[in-house]
Amino acid sequence: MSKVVTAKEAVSHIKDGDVLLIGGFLQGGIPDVLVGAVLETDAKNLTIVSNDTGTAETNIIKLQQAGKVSKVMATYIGANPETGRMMIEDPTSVQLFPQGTLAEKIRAGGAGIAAFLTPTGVGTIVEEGKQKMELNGREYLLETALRGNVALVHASVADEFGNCFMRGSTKNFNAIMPAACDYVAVEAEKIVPVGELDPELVTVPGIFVDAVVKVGE
Amino acid sequence: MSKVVTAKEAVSHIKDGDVLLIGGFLQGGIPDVLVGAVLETDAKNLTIVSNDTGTAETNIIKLQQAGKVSKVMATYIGANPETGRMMIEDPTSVQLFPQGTLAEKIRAGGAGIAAFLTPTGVGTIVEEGKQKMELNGREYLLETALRGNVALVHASVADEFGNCFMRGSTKNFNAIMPAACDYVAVEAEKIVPVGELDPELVTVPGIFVDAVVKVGE
Amino acid sequence: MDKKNLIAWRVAQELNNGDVVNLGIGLPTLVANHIPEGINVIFQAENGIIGVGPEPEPGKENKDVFNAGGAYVTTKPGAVFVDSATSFAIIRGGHVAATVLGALQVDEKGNLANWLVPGKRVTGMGGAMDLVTGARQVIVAMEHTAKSSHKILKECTFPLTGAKVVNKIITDMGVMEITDKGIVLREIASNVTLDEIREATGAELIIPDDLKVMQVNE
Amino acid sequence: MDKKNLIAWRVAQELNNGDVVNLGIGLPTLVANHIPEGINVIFQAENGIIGVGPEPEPGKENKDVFNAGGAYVTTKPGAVFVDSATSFAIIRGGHVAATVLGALQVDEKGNLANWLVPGKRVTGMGGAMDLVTGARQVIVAMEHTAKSSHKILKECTFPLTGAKVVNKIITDMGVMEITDKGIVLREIASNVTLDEIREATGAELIIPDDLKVMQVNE
Repeated sequence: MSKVVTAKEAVSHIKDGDVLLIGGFLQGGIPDVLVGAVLETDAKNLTIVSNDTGTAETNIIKLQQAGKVSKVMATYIGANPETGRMMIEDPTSVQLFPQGTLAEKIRAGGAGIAAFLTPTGVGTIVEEGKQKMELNGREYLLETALRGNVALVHASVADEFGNCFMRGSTKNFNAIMPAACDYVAVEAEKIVPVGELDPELVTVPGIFVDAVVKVGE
Repeated sequence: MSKVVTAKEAVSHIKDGDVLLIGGFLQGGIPDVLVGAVLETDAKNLTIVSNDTGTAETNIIKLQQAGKVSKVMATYIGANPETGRMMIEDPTSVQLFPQGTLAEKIRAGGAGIAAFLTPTGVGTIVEEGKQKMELNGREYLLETALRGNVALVHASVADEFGNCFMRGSTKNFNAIMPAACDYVAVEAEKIVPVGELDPELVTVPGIFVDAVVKVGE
Repeated sequence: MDKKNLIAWRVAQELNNGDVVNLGIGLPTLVANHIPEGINVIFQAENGIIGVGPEPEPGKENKDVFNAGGAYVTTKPGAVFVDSATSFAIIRGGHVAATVLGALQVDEKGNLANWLVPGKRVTGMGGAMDLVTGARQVIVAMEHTAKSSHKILKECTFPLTGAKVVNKIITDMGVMEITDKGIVLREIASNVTLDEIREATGAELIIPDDLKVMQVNE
Repeated sequence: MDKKNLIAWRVAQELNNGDVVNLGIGLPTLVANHIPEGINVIFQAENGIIGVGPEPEPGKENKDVFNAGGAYVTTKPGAVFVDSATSFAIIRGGHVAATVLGALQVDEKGNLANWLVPGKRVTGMGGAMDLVTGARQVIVAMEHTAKSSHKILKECTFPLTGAKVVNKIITDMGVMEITDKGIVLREIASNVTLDEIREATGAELIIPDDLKVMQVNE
């Protein structure tokens, strides 16, 4: 049951208005081949969820420049000038979250947890519009789960079923976004037959994955 | 900075009234040497948090028979007749949770999440005494985080700093309990110098661990 | 084929290629023996295995690879091991296509009772409540009645495992689907009359125009 | 030693053996160069490394091992890699002993503003809000004033990174502790008078009987 396809096939499921969860951290462990392939599709009005929307040298900015992105959810946008520009033109088009809150919202989305209480952001502008709850004398924000239509992530090694190993600090958001999306495409530096990836090294179980694309290292 | 000690030293931190989180699943991957060592301490009035409190052949039942256990939190108690007896004599002494809820409560305890909304248990007796919340038209239970004073867990391999690899299905609750406790003792089938355990195989980071004890395989 | 294997075979026909499936103990475990050729089903053990294989040969057990019943199992190529929080994240998060389990009682609202008989010894719900809440399809596989008493009811009287969770009931007498209107009988066993199945059922059965004869293994 | 390294050295004296520590960008990164001998501090990068080592030699970079600033790093023996949810579980869960970061403003309630200047370009809070909420000790390391304007205030005017989170402020002029009563000056630099530090501070400084001269590297 091989899930190996071309990048073009892998992104052909993306529709207008989709929420895309894109793994990676600045220029590290990013699914840049898949994001590049999105540029070749007709999909527009996309919401991009990414830790940082990359840098001026990576591909998310090209989606923005092509007018395909109408909304961004991120934690840090200092390295992508186009996201900065979006924020200035329309502050509602860019939503910022504390990094741990964004990560936990995505984990909750994949784990069937509807919401969670976190102390992060209490007493800051992150509170705005959110329900506050007190528990044992401490205040918390109720943060809700986040899911996407499509996840695009980068793996060091994947097997043909989609089990992924993400090496070193490339795990970041790549490891947690697949469970939170309806359709998941992985680009992998190396693809091996099922059974060749040590089960104990699997970062993302293949049951979350729909498409595997081979890319250069 | 070696954390390797004897089992006796490792459990000497346990005090009367402590909440003990004990890893393992039935007879698999259980920290039976550490639990056996607790039997030799004076600690009493303990609360045991365990998926199942083991079987008639494992050591938690000996703590119960020695009168050291006043409360149990578990998901399944069909294999330990002593826990069944506790439940009959005093139904309030045994608290049962859905397995996913217990696991998530412990994860939350280690992750600084005060509480979470889960659909599990809605419409069942698990609801009793819990706050219900509606979100997007669906009902959820607010389940609070669970922490313990001491975690006792079993590892396949540990390094001297306490980084642990837990093989196969021995990860279960062993992997999640350390972060949720103030003091953590690991028993390991094999202990290696720091740097010899592949970083990509680490199930539990050593920063959570206080004591490492060598046991037979 | 005996009654239990007949039910298990019929359940197996409900599963699709690529499905992640959790089988309860007892009759449901037999489903693994009847998966149609060409269908790749991934069995999950809620204690942390995705890709459970058959029982190991005697002497070939791996002490670190066991299922939620504590029994040693093998794993298939591509199997993955996870901790309990991750395993139930998978279950609760809707990543399990189907869970197959027995019932003490099941009712026309889709309520399921299978963990506690009032007055009897309590063993705990284990992972059952999470499974019936999280799995995308909940299939009850059981004998239609318990000795002479009904198991399919208008309303469960035992404490519930889950409220409004059951999608299908597959028994030796037929295949039923829980709908908003009640229990629809989709298939009836060839050796059973409508009167017989109605009598064996403590709830109303809706009989559709396209009622079929229950598929059996040829 | 320059002013920044002087501050970084003094911060390093606050760290204990076995501490897990997160260093912010800028001045705080210098702290790693001044850890006392015999003290084993474990540096954490919030993008998923526990056990960060020094910069790699040119040409020895590993493209898969980088820190939260996107810079390539090495790892120490015993290092561990985790995903972002786990990394912030560690941070939020109180497993980081100390975080050292700069400030735009810090006030006598322990409020910290270091992510947003009203009217200037927004770059986002990254992991700072989680770090100041979760770390067991929050140490602000900075120059005492910004050119001629106060950074230590009665009340922050910029949007907060965290409310009531700061434990210590270490500057070129002294070491201060945030208490329920306000800012207590624990140490004062040997070349600074009480009048000078008071003038450079926009909040009241409580002077204890046991005020000490600020430790410096000999």
